Amino acid sequence: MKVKASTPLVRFFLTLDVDYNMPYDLITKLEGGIMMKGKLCVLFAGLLVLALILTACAPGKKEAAEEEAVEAVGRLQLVKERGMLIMGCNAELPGFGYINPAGDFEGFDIDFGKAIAAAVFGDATKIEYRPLTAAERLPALQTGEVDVLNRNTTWTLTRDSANELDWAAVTFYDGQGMMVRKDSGWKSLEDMAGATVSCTTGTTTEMNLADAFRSRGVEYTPLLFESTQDTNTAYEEGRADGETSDKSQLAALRSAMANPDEHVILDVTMSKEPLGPLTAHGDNQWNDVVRWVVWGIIQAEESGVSSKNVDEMLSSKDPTIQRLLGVSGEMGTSLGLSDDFMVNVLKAVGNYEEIYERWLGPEGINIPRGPNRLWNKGGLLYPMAFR
Amino acid sequence: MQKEKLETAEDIIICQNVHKWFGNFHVLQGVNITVKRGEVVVVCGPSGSGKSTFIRTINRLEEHQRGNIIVDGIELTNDLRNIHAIQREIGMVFQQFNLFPHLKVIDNITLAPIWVRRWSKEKAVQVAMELLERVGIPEQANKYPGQLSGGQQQRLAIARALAMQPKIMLFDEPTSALDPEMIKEVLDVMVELARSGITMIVITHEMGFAKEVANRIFFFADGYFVEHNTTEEFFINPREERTKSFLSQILTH
Amino acid sequence: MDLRPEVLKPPRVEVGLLGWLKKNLFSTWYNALLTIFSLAFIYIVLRVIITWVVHDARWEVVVINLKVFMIGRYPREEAWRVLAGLGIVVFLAALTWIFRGAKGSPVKRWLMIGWLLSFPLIGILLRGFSRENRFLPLVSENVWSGLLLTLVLAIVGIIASFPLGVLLALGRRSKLPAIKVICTAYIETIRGVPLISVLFMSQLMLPLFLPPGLRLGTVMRALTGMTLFSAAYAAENVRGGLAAVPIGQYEAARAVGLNKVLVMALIVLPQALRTVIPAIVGQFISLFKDTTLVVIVGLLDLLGIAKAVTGQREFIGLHQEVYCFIAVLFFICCYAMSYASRRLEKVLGVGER
Amino acid sequence: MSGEGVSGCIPFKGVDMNQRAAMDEHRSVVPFWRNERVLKVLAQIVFVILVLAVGAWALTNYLERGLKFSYSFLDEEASFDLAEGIEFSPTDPYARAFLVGVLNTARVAAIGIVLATLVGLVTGIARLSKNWLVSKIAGVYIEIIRNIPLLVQLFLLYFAVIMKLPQIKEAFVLPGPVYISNRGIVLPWPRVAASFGLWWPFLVVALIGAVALLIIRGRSLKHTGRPSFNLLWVVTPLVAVPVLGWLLIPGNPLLLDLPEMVTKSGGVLKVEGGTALSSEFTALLLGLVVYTGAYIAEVVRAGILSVPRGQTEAARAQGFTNRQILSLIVLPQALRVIIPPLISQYLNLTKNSSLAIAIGFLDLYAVSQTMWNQSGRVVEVFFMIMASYLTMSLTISFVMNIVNRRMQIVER
Repeated sequence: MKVKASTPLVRFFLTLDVDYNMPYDLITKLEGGIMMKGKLCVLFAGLLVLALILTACAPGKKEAAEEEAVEAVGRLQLVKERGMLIMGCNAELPGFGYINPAGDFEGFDIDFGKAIAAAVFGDATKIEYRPLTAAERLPALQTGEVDVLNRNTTWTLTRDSANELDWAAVTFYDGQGMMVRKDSGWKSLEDMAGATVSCTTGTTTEMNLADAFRSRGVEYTPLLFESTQDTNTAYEEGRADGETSDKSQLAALRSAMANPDEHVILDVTMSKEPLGPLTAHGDNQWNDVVRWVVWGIIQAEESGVSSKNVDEMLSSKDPTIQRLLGVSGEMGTSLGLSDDFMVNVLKAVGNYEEIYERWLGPEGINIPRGPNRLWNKGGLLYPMAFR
Repeated sequence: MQKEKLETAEDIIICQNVHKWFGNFHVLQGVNITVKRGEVVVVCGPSGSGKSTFIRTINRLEEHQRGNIIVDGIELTNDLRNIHAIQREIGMVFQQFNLFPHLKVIDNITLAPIWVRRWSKEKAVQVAMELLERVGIPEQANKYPGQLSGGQQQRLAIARALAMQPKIMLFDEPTSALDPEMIKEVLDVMVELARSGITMIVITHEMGFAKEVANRIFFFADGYFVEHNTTEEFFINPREERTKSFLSQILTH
Repeated sequence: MDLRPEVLKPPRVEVGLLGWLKKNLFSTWYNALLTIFSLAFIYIVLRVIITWVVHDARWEVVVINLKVFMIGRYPREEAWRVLAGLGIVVFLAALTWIFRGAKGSPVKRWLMIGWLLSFPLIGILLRGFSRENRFLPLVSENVWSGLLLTLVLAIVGIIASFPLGVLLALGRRSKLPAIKVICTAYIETIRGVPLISVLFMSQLMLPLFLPPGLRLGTVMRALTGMTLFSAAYAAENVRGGLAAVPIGQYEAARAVGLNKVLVMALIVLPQALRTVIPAIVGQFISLFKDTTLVVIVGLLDLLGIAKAVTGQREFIGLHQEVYCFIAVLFFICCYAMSYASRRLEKVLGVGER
Repeated sequence: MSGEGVSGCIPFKGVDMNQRAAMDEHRSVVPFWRNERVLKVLAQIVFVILVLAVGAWALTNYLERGLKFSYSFLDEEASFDLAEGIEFSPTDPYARAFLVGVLNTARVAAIGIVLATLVGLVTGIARLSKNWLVSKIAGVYIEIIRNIPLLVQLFLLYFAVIMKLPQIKEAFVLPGPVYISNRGIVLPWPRVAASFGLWWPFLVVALIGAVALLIIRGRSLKHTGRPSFNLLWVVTPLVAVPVLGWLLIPGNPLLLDLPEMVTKSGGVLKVEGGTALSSEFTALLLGLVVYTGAYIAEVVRAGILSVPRGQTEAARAQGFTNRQILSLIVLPQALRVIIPPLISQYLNLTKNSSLAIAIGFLDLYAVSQTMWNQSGRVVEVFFMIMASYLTMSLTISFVMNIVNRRMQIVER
């Protein structure tokens, strides 16, 4: 195991002409050190105390108390006592949930969170956002870290039953699609033989993709990333030929591209993806609050109540509007809220159409409303009856 | 009641058939020795014979595996109370000084009295200064050990050991790491100490010191005491062959 | 006759710039070749970089988002608290610098106390009390992000892991086999796996193994992971320091009658910890760099915020600018720290011996 | 017992029989809380119980959630697809998916270790060069790389460099041909042909011969202190025998598989043939090599500087040339200092390969994440990850420790 000067490698190094007589002091060995004034054991003890203090700063105990509270009085009561709603959300999905340059969260999903906060407190700002990755969103809700999760999560049987979760309502009907470059000329998945498709891992998308190509007998290469943003970057830079995700996401991503017109979303739906907010399993009262806030927002569009005309509408003769806005009946009280909760919601975020237009309409990321129109306009949105 | 009786005994250290092994190596092969109160005993012998290990078993720096050790009437067992009691009775001076480099001279001495004997700081400092006077380095009190010469360091080590007011002092080759010109200043302190009447066991090859103050000399080889005798007899009339050859080697130099 | 030797000036060795060039760059033909090759290399690299930095890069993404990089989602109206915390640190650092020479003065002791108190103080300042508190409303650590989060993770990680590391190191050096085996197993397991898997454990598995009532936020969980990880490395550093304490120190301390706890607390640890200070600084630097890994478990540290910024509509795809910016930021921080630690090492080494 | 002989010369005057009896009694009544030996055992028992209790507490909490612990999911169909590494289809079981990840990590780590060592050696020695410019360039490289987090470097490499390479339709074609695009790099690669069966015995013979020569050379080195022949003697048969075989047998045993751009039925452009390095693999490998290389450079530099000046002075005094000093005196001593920190750099590289997940390379960790997401078996997969990394770490330190030990023995 000796290194010889005759080996070519060593010969090469020799030409670099090493100055191996360089001063030896560069490798300082610290043996004694100086005598610092204060006793180091005091410092050590101090650090220990400090560590304890910092640990004590941890919210462990307080939240433990919260947990007991939630078993006794329910999540709604807990949220009210805390004075703050905690919502799990996406931090990097344009149109639905992202951080703007001011450092605030905004988007379609975020507005529904604000609506719930407005319904509970009459103040849409009493909300704290927890950005969650796809992989950690469900455990976060199960362990009670967030009160409600609204992070483009697909309502599936397995998740609903096995994972101890309850969906409240559907805010957006989606389906998995495929975005490709226009100049590829592809019209369907069958055309895409040999293509590389980028996809986010840890989602149903990944499995649907495998199923879709396998059932069509088409060969393809998956390219998996942890975040939607990376998935999109890989596609946009031409690393992948296609990108698959929920159609809404694809539209959102496309709208943010340098040249949106160069990309098309194929007319293929690989799966049904009903998205909506969800709560932990077993707390019906809290689930009801979330679901009726969503339905209230849809109902407002149906009844023509918006953030602009909500004050005038208080004097409307329409009994549905009267009940919706709490002018008559005790709808809010029976949910555990104030009767005029929808007034607060509408003033804060507006009705479904307004929310949609704000984030997903032409001023936003521009997704055609498609199935997300009202039931009486050919869509799937159908709020349950306010009575 | 028993304890009192034992304390009055004339022998302060009793070792009976003490054995110790390092792994398979039989270091102490049945050591027997008794040391009387106030006696000064010099131990000599070839290096590697286990004499260091032996005196270290007396204050439990090493654990003996068989046999009895009784110090001042207290038997050295696994009883922590006995171990602590014995350690408090015995002071020790090492070949390599082993001073605490991060503490000043004065703190080196006062550390144990304050933490173990629970003395007040004033009292400890006062005693420490007296001891420094006694070993002749009072002016060094506020320096760090690293700033002292070897001889001063060893004298400080003696002062540190004395601070716990031990009944017995163990010296493990106290002068062999010193430059020749510094040996004398340490030996002078030890001679003064020996004359003060404290019990001492000294491992050393300084035969001049032995002749001057030792009551008895023990010759240790191959893990046991080959021979012991009064100082005069030991040099004039050694009994064993091994002792003779050893003496001829060290005395010719 | 004067027999004293003549006093001469030394002959001149170097002849200005040319001499230097000849000696250092063109001493032999292959050295000259190397020099020319290197110059060409530097020219090409610099030209590419400068062209990009000056002409092509769109730095407005960094300028506009500067605050986002620094404090992320920390509420803007509460941002003064971060500045105040920074102020405390700068103030203490300045005092420490001014009084660096004053050995043994009481000021140093007060400074030490000041530093010790500053950490919990800044922690309270940043986190606040309750939501209703008018002066310091609660800013949950879960909204801390950006450079602020990076710093908090690194600093709390190193401080919290240190005592644990000392205990583990003592355990590993223990003569009692069961304690030794368990501590060694812990240290070696943690050191044998990547940090990301430890973070994964703390993020996803820890909640599963805690009682249903006990919950920690994401940042707290990440901190737990960092601390558990860092402790194993701190333990190895401390063990190195313990090994540097000569065995004679233990023996002398035992011989003057100190019990085992006192031997550790008064004699061994003070000496051992002093020798490990440079190693701990080095560990802090690598921990500071390692905090970026929390982005993989979904936290918005400096890197996480950078990623979020590249997703902003108006700046989408500006990866080069954003990542270059935070690379430079990290470089400045880490280089400054390692420079400081080298200085510290020199100061420590020159100290009394 | 040799000690018995002298016992007579030291009479036990001080202890009478009463005292002996008292002492025996005394010894038997040491209460356990003061008995050092018992306390040592107790401390361990308490510690172990504490550790077990924490473990049991965690386990109870886990079980209380109604979660099961089972590895039966490994046989289930994965139903996701993996594109990197060995053949994999969605119908394969989870176990195979995990194997794909393990092999990918092993591949990137093995290649990375070799390349990082080369980069580190060159840079470390360049850092010590007498040429001021070369030394400064190496220094700047080392400082920049060491002070930026690896993950940031990977993001920069992948998103800001490799992704910005031309798309496949505008791929760079270097002579070879080598295709470079943001899909990755495709290189020509040798392919086994029909006549390989006749040729490989030549390879084996050449290899055995070379090894035999090396051993003989090593022996003579040991006995005479000088090698009996030049290393060229070893290289010559190693090259000559296979070349001879190549000329003797009919047809070419190896064919160079040249990559070629083809258009698939769907209009997809693809480079086929040769060997392809995906852009994720390239980015990860490059990142790991550059990062670890900087650290290895420091290790090499410190190793060479650790050889005391007196060694070179002594050698010079004996009339060795500069070259001989480096090869006979400095390097052998430096290597002993270099190897232990080198081991830890290799381990770091292996562990750091887990950052692959951030740039979409399907390493062990990334595949595992997909596995627990799709199967929900977080804890089970976690233990598999830990076990795999520990095995890899142990293997590397085992191999390197053997090298290290041999090194130290040669020197003594």
